[in-house]
Amino acid sequence: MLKKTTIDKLPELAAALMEKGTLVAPVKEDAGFNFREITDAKQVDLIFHNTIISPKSAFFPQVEDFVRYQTGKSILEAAPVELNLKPTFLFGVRPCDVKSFQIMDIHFSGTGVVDPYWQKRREATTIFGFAFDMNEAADAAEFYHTLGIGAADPEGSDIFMVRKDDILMLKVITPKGEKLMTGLSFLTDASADEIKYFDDYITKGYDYKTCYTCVDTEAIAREFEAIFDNADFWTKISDACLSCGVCTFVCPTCYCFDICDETLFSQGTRRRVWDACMFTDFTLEASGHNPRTKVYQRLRQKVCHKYSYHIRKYGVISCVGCGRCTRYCPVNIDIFSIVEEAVKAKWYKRL
Amino acid sequence: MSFEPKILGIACNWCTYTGADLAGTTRLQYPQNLRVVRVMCSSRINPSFIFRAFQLGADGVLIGGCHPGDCHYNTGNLYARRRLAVTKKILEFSGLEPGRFRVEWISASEGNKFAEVVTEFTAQIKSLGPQTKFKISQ
Amino acid sequence: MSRIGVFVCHCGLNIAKTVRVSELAEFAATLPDVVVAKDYKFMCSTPGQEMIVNDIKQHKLDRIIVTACSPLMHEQTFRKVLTASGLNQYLLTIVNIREQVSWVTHDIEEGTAKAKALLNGAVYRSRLLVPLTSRVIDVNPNVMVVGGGIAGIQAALELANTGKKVYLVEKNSTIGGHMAQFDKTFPTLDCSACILTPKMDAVLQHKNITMMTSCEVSEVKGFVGNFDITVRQKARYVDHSKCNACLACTEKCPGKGISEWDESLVKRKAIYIPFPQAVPQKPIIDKESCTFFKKGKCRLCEKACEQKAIDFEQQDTFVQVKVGAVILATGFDLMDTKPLVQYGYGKYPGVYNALEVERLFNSAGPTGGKVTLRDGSEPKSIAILHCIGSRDKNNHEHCSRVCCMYSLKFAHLFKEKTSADVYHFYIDMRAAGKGYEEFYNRIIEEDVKFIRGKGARVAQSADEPGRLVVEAEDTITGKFIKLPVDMVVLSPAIVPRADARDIARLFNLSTDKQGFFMERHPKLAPLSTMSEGIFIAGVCQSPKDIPDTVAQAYGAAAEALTIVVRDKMELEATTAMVNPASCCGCQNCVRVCPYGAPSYNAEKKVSEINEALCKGCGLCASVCPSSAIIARHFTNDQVLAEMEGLMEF
Amino acid sequence: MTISFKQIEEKLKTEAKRLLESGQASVVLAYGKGYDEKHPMPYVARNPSDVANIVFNEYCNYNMARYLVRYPAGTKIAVAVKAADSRAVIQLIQEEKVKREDLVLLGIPVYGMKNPKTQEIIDGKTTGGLYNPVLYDILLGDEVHGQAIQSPYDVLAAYELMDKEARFAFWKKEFDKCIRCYACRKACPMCYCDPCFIDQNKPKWGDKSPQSHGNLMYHLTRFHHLAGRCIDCGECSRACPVDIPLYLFHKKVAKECEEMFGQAAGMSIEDKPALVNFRVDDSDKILE
Repeated sequence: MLKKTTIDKLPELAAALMEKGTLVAPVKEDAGFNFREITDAKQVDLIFHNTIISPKSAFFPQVEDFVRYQTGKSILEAAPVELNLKPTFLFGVRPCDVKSFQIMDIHFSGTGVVDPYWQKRREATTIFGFAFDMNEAADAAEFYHTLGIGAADPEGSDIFMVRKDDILMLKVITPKGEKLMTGLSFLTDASADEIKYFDDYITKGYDYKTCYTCVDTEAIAREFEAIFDNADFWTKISDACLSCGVCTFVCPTCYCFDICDETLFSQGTRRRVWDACMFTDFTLEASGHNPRTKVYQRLRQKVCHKYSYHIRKYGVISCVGCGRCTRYCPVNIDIFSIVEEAVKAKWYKRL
Repeated sequence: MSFEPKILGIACNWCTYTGADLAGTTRLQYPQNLRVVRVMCSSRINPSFIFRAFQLGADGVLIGGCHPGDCHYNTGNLYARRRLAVTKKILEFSGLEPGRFRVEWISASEGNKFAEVVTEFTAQIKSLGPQTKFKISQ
Repeated sequence: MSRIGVFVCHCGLNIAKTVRVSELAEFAATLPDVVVAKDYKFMCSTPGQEMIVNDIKQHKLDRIIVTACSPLMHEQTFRKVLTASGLNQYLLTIVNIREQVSWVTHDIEEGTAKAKALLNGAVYRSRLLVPLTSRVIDVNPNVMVVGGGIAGIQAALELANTGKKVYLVEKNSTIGGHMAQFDKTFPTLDCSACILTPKMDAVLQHKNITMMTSCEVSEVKGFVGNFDITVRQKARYVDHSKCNACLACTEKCPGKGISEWDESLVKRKAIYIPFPQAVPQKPIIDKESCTFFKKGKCRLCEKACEQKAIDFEQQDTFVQVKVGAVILATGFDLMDTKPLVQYGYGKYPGVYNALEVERLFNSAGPTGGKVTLRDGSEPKSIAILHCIGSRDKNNHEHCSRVCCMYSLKFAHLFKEKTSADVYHFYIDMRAAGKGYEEFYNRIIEEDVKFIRGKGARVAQSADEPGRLVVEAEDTITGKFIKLPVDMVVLSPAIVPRADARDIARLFNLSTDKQGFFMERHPKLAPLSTMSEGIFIAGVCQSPKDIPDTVAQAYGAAAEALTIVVRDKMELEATTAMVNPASCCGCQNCVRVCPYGAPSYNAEKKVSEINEALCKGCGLCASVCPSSAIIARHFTNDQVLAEMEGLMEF
Repeated sequence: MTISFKQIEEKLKTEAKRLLESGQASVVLAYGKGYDEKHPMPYVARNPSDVANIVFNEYCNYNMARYLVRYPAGTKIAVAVKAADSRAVIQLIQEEKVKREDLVLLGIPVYGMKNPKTQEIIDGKTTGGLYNPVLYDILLGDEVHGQAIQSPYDVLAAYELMDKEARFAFWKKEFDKCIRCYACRKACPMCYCDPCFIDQNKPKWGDKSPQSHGNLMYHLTRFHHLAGRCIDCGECSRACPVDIPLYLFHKKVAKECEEMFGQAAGMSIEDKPALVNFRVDDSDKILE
C-alpha cells in the first residue's frame, strides 16, 4: 500500500499524528536539525540531511528518571517513576538510524535482560523511515552504504517514506504501520508511476555513494584484535583526539550510561544519564584506579568496541555509518579511516 | 504576605563574623533575612559557592571580609577581591541583577556597619523581588 | 547515616525571649539524622553539659549541634564536652542564635524562623563532618614582651620569676615608658620614679630577661608555641658591650638634639641617655643631631671614651628570636592637638599638653620641677581643658579615661608649686576607681575652680598682651565664659601608637575603630587576641590607668604562661590537604599561599601541603580549579551542604 | 597583502623536517589532512617522513597549544602557532605547565581563517584581534601589516547592549542546548584539569545530567576558571556540536579582567595569571 501527500500538507499529517499520540520529528534549530517532541504541527521539517543527535534519544533519552526518593527520613522513601506513554510516532528517521534501533535492541532486550524503559518506548512507537535524498551532494562523513545499508532501505521502519520533489510517498512495511496508516484517511493513493519510482528508488539506494562493498566483519574483528597491543598505532591514531564526548553522544549505537542520584533539599531523583567511554572518569574505579588513563586507550576502546568486540559477541558491527561522529568531531577524526588504517597496519606488519 | 527574601551571607571568621557578633552584643536591630555561613577567610569563598547559592534559591548573596590590608591571613582578601569581582561580572553578564550580589569589608569592630549593610541590602533585595533566574525549579 | 543530637540553649531569656526554643527543638527532631533534640535553660552550665554527655552515651550520638551563642564564645567549652564523652571535638557544630538572631530582633516569629533555617544548615553540614586529629607540637618555653613601659616591665618580671626566659623588646634606648615621664601618680600622689625605677632595675638585673632596647620587631613567622621573630637592633653607634656607663662622652658632646623624653621642651646632647635613671644607663648617638654624622668631623665622644665603645660604623642588625608566646604592651601616643587650631597648641607658647606638664612637675625635668612658663615666669592663673579630641565624634569618640584624674593631679600640683588660680573645664568628671572620688573631693577643697563646660577656644587676650583667654559655655549657669589665663593645659585624647597598625599587621591582630588592638572577647578574653599565642596588656588595648595596666600585665603573663608552661601543645586540625588523585598540577595553591605551605612535587606532578605551615585560611581550596584541595572543617561539600540547608526553609 | 596558505604550508614542512632531522624537536605539532580539504586535522609529526602529511589552509583553526600538556616534561616540541595560539603557549608558560626552553614556536602570521561549518571568516571574532603571533622562534611568512585591526571586544557590543532580561534569556537558551559532551573544555588549551571540577562527586558542584541548572553551573564556573586565562582562540565554540557561542562569554570576562587588572591573558611570559595575583592598590570599585 503506497500512499502519498504533499510536503505543504505535512502539518496536516503532523496534526493527525499529534491527535493520536506523541509526535517526534526533525525540527530545525540553531545548530542544525534534531528530533523533538512536536508541539506545533508546523515545526515538522523534512528538508534536512540528518539530525545532530541520533533518534536513539526517542527510546533512550539522555536523561531518564528512574526513581524519586526522599532522604533524611529514618527509612528512605522512594517510588519508581512510571512511564505513561502515549502512542508515539517517530517521524522522518533515516534508514541508517532505523538500522541502529535493531543494534540497540540487542543490548536493551536481545540479551534476555529487558530494559523496560527502552522496551516500552519501542513498543509504543511507530517508526516512519525516510529515504535519503539521492539528488543531494554526497556527505563525505557518511558510509552507511559501506556497511550494507541502503540510502532508501526500508528495513526496520513501520512506514517508509520517500520524497519526490513536493510529493511525500508513504509505504506500509509492518502490520503496526498498516494499522496506523488505515487511520490516516486523508492520504491519497499513489499512482502506478509513483509506485515504480518508489520501488526503483529503494533499489537504487543500495548502490548509492558506495565506495566499499561487502565488508568482511569477521576479518575486521580479527584485524583489530591483532593490533590491540600496538600502542604506537593507537597513539598516532589518537594524536588529534580531544577525548571529548561528542562522537558518543551523537552516535546512534552508543548506549553507555551512568546512574546518578541528584538530590536537592532532601528530594532526589535517581536517573540514567548518557555517559561516554571517551571521558576519563568513565572507567575510574572506586579505589581510585583507572585502567584507561590515556587518550589512545579510550579511543581504542570506542573503535574496537564497535568494530571488534561487538562483532565477536553479537555478530554485527555496532555502527551504521551515519557519519555523525566524524561530522561533529571537533578535530575531524574519521572513524572509518581508522578502520582502514587498522587494516593497512596489519598488512604492513605481515609484510 | 510581603516578600521575605532569603539572603545568604558568607562571612570571614575574624572580621565580619565577629563584627556580626558585635552587632548582636550591642543589640543592634536588623532584618532577619540573612543566613550566615562562617568561613575562616573571605578568600575561602569559591566562586561556585555563589553560583550555587543562587541556584539554591538565594535572593541575594552578601560576602563579608576584613578590610583590604587587615586580613588575618595577610593577603587572603586581596585575592578574594579580584576573584569576587570576576564573579560579579559573570553574574551580571549572565543576566542576573547585579544588585543581588555584594561584597563588603566589615571589620570586627564595625558592628554598626554590619547592621547597616544588612538592613540596606535586605531592602535592596526586597525591591528586586524574588530571584527566579538561577533558582532550580523542582 | 549519622546520629545527631541537637541541644538548644535558652541562655536564660537572652535567646528564649525572641526565639521559641522548644519549638526549635521540636523542629530539630524532624530534621534528617537527628536522633535527639532538647532545649535547656543554660546549656553551658554544668547540668547542661552533663545533659549532652548523657545523651551522647544513651543515644550513641556521633554528631552534636549546640544551638546557642556565637561559636567564638563557647565553641571550646562544648568541644571539651565532646572530648570528655569520647567524641572527636570537630564533630561539634555551633549554631549562633544569640548574637546573630535573638539579640538582633524583637520579633519572635522572625527570630524563630531564622533560627530554624540556621539550624537546618547546621544539620546539613554536621552530617558531613569528619573527625580531625590535632597536630601535637613542641612548645618553645620563651616569651617575648614587646614594649618596655610599666605593662611590659611587669609582665616580663612576672614571667622571668617563674623561670621562663623573656625577651623584652623596646624601641627606645631605655625602658620605662610613659610612666617614667611622670612625677606623681594619682590618686595616692606617690612618686612615679620611686615605684618604677626599682622595677626597671630588676629587669636589668634579672638573669632570665634579655633586654633589647633600641629594637623593633620586623618580621613574625611561625605560630603559637613556635614563633620565629626577627628583631631589628637599631644602630646605637655605641657598643654597649664595651660601654661602662661613665657618660664622659656626653659631657664632651657639642651636638644639640631635642629631648623627646622632655617632650621637646629642652635640648639634649647628640650622645645621650634620655634621663638620669634610664635603663640601661648607656648612651646612644642620635645620628640626626651628631656633628660627626652631619659634618664629618668631631668624634669628641670617641676621644673621651676610654672603653673605645664608640662605633660610628655600626649598622642595624637583625636578631632571630624563637618564643612560644608574645605579649604586646606597646602603649599609646597622645593625640597631636596641633590640627585642633581652636586650642592654639603650637601657636601660643602658653598652651601645653598633658605630657609636657608632667615633665614640668618632674624634678628631673627641664625646669627642675618648677612650674614656669616658657619665658621663665610663674603662671598666675591656669586653665586645664579636659577631653581635647576625645569624647568628640569629630575626632575620637572614646573617653581617654585617665585625663580627669591626671588633670585633678595637675591641679593639686599646681596648687602645691604655684600660687596660681586653677580652673578645670570639663564635660563630666569621671572618677571611677579606688580612691578616685575621694581624690576629687580633696581637690575640690583645695580651692580649684570647676567649670562644667568643654573648652571651646583658646585665644590671645586683646586686653592683656601675652595672656590667653579660654572661651567656654558654663553648662550649669548657661553662660558663655571668657576666662583670661596665663597657662592652658590640654588633656588630649589617648590614641594608639602611630605604628600600631603596622604592629597589628606583623602579629596578625585586628584593631578596633580607634586603632587599639582588639581583644578576643571584650569581657571574657580581654588579654588574648584572635591570634593564638599573642596577648595584649596596657593602653595598647584601650586607655587605662596604671593599676589597670599592671593588673593586665600580670594577667597577660599568666595567659602566656599557660602556653609556655607546656612541653607540647595541640594545634587546630583545620588545615588544608591535597587529594593527589584530583590535583591537576596547576600550582595555583603554591602561587597564592601567604605562608608557603603548598609546594609542587614535580615528580608526582601534584601539589603537597606542609601542614605545619598551614593556617587553615582555605585560600588554596578556592583557587584550586579541580577541587583537589580539602580545607578541613570547611570542605567544599560541607560549605555547599550548609548553604543548601540554610536555603531550604 | 594576501596570505599564501600554500607558502606557509611549504615553510611549515621545511621547518618541521629540519627540526626533526636535527633533533631540535622530537615532535612537531601541526596540521594534517582530514577526510576532505575543508576538514583538516591536528597532526603530530614524529619522523621526517611524516612531514609530507602536513597541510595548512584556511580551515586549520586548531590551537595546537592544547596538545602541549600531553607530552612528558622535557620533550622537545615544535608547535605551529597562530596569533591566539601563541598566547595560549605564553599562558601555559606562565602557569608552569610547559617550559619555554622545551618549545620551538613556529609562528604563523595569518588572516582570513574560516570556520568550516559556516564558511565565516573568524578574524577579529576569535583571534584576539591579532594576526601575528605574540611569541615565536621562527616566523613562517611575513608579519601581517595593514590589515584592519579589530578590537577583539567589538563583537560584544550587541550583547552588552541587551538588558539583563534579554541577556538572561539569551544565555538560558544557549546553555539549555548543552549536551555536556565537554568538547569545549577538551578543545581548550587552558582546560588541563583532570578531573574537571564538574566530574567530581565530592564535592558535587552540579548535576551531571544535562539540565538547565547543571549546565549553568558548569559553564559559569568554567568561565570563572578561565578568567584572566582565556586567550580568545575560539576553539570551544567551534568544537561545540550545538553551536553555543561560548567565545562571547569568555570575551566578556576577558574584557572585564583586562579593564580591572590591566593585563590581558597570554601577552607576556613575565606576567602572573591575574586571578592568582593581586595588587594592594586594586580598587574596591571593581566590586561595584
